[in-house]
Amino acid sequence: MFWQIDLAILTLVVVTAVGSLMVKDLLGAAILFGAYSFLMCLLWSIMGAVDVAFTEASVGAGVSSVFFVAAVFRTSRRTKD
Amino acid sequence: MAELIPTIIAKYNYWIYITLMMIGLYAMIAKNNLVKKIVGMNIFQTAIILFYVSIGVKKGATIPISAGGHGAVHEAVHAADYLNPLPHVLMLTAIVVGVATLGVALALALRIYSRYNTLEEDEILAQIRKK
Amino acid sequence: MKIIGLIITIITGAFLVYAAADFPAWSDPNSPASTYLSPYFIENSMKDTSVPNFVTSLLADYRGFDTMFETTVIFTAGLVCFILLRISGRKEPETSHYRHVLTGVTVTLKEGRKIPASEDFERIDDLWTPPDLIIKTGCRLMIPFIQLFALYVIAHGHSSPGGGFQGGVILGASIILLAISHDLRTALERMREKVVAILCPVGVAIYAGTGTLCLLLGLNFLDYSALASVLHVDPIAARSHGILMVEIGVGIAVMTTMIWIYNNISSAGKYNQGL
Amino acid sequence: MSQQYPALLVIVPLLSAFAISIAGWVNKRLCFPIIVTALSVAVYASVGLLLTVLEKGVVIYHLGGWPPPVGIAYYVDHLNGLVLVVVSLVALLNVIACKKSIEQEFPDKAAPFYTLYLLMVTGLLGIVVTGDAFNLYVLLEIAALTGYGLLAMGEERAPLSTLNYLYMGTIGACFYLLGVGYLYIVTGSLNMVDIARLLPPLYQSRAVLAAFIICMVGVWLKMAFFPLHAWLPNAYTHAPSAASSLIAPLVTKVMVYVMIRLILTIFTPEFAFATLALNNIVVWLAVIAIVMGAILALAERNLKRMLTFIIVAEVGYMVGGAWLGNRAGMTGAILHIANDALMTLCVFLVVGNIVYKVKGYAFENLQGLFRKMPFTMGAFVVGAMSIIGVPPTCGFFSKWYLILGALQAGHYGFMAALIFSSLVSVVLFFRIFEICYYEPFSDHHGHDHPPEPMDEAPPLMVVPLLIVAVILILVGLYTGDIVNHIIKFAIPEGLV
Repeated sequence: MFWQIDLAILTLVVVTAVGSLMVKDLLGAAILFGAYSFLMCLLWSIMGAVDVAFTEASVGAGVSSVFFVAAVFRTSRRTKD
Repeated sequence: MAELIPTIIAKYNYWIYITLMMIGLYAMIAKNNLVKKIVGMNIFQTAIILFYVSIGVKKGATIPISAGGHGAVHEAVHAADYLNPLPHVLMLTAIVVGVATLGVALALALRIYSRYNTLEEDEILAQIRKK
Repeated sequence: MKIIGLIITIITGAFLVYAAADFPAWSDPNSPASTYLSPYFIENSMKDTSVPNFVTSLLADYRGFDTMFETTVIFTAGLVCFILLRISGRKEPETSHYRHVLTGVTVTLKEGRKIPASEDFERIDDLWTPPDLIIKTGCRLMIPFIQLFALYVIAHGHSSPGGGFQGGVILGASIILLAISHDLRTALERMREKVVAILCPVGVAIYAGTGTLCLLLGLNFLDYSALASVLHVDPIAARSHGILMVEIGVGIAVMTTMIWIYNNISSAGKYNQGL
Repeated sequence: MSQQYPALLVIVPLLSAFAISIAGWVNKRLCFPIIVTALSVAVYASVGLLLTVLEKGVVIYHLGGWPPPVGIAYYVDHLNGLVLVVVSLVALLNVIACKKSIEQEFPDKAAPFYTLYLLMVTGLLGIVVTGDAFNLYVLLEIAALTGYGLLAMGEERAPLSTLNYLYMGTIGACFYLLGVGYLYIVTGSLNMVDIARLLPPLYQSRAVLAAFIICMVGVWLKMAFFPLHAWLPNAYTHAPSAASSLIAPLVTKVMVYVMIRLILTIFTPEFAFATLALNNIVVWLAVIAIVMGAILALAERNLKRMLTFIIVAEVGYMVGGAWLGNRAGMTGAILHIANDALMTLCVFLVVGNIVYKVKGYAFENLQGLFRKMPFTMGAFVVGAMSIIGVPPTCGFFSKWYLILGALQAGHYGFMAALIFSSLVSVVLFFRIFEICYYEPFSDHHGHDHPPEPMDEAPPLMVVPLLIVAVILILVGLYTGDIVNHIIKFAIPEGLV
């Protein structure tokens, strides 16, 4: 386990989290949220939690993102904040 | 000060989880868009999962799967060699609860959109007040 | 609201930072969490259940009761999405669009009229995108392998990462992929709503039913060693088989719920067209 | 069979929920018999369990055959034995009373509704019966998710208020989960009794303090304790009547139970009351909750919404009573869990009957109801008397213990708030009686316009309601027995 990789991913996680909340387009937010989940999954697999990482990869980064995109598609992409 | 820096570095996982949790909490309280709030809610939940997974980490240990596989029934297993599996199990549950909540929240958002034709909270409240 | 949110967030954050100072050091092998209970699971998992993946044995046996309710949570979510969104019946006739395959002419039919199924016409969504041969064929080729992998994940959860949840989600994702790459109607032909809605409780009921079977055989709820007399194996192998049974139940429930939620959300409950 | 009661209690409703869900696609007529049978079994099992506890003491059930702390265990003592009976009884009476209104409001979605209903009861029973801190979180989420589904099926505004509830409920549940994580990181265990055993040497640790406060805030969010109550009135007002008369009596009370369980079993009163000096602050918060709940209820012109603010005030009673830190206050709080569940059920069922017949619950819809629906209104009078705290009904006795506790603790503010809220309740309910007693004004003065004929709700709705009203009086009459045989043993010896 290299602490540099760990630290880089931790930073990226925070960046994508803030990004998905700041971006002024809900579709973009959904995609960035997918990226956030995927980075989380990487982080957990580095920490050795393989089952959790696997679940997060399939549930968080996979199906959750699809749900978000579907919901945004059925409503609107517009957002004020 | 010199003592403080090692503490900060030694627990940086905990600091990151607190940061993420604050981001999520802030978004849930302060954001105006309903879907943004849902994103915030998910970040909040994953932050707690990160906290739990951090509990399970153990120096010098490997992933919690017996190295010998099925054949190694009679080999002694040393607890110090493997990560703590309990937080992982708890967090599998938490992830699944998270996606379930997400599905319900999005369904509610869809219902709200079909009624008010917007996802902005202030616009919805304005429409309700106008009635 | 923003200022209130900021204040609440900062108070919470400061409080958590204050508390985190008393935690045991990160990745400390001597912390209470690593020394009190977890050695039991690591050292006895193979002896008690003959499952090398400690997470699986812990998930489905030692704390199997949590997992049963976790599956129930998933089922609940699917049901809530259904109950909130599904608009049943064909109350209002709607316009439908058909495309003549050879010429590309689009025909719009009003008031619920339909063209009888034929080779020449195919039904298309309101927001029509040109058919992309590469995506359609690529997904069609990939889906069987994805499903095969999902079954492997379920079956091999005993000795590698994976299990009912992950496999179930992947199985569900394969059908969702079909719905995205083709359209929702194609996916619904493969997996009808009624099938999904019945399989979902059946999946959870397999889990709870396995537990009840143990209860009926005279031991406590979810004590799989009771299955030894039915399966004609020793109690330890019976635990291993019991775990597999509940994993299959979990897989079915999770797969169908994912499809159910996707169908309802992507079509806003109308089931006529998806993404 | 009797040693399997704890499992049956949860498993029978759970399996029946799946059976109903399948039956909904095959034959819809099966749904109602299944749910009534399942809940009857739950009532039977919970009564049996309470009797066993009274006879032999604490019942411990090992799920999966693993002894705690390795596995999950059910842990039933006098406290949750009592709450279990209340929860299952309320659920059974409510589903019988609400059959007609469910069929009227959701003709084609009755089966999913019953499924969610039964899952919610499963979740609540599980929360009460479990002895594992993490298992409680999972069941909390089941109860919450089904609650969102049931509440959101109501009027036009229901989805929005439910989404707000969902945000708040998720924050609350996550805080609870975080608190459990803090406990896990310092003790390494998840079993409640085991944590209590491991905690005493760590009482000075900041992490334990944080765990306690975070768990408390999470639970308060879920039970709508005063500064965190904003989601409750809207969510409950716009809900369908069958859902609100299940959720309003049970969810907040079960959360109060969780709070008392956290104080009594996990953290022990020594830590919660002696080590921490938070008592006074929390009791004052409860005082504000009671006063604000009463005043806000006074401002409403709508029966159902008024009742939701009364719930906020009642939560203040129970939290304040539990945090007084003495035996009488705790007795009052536990007794009030049972009493308040029953009286809230009574008044919400009345609202359900009124909505069924009159199609509205604003004050102007209520005119002439005493003549139109005499039995319903008779039950309403009993329920209202109980909420006010008039002697033969049960509400009086729990208030009595709460006031006794306040006197012993020397907390006169809490006592004053209790009396103030009783007086406000008198105003609230007598105003409604007045509206209901008089006929609508006729436009033509001098002409006698014929009195409206009696138009009572169907017997299936009225009989359970009358049973609830009778139970309210019976519980009042037998309060002494309940306190001496059950609640006395639920409170640890250390608390005086």
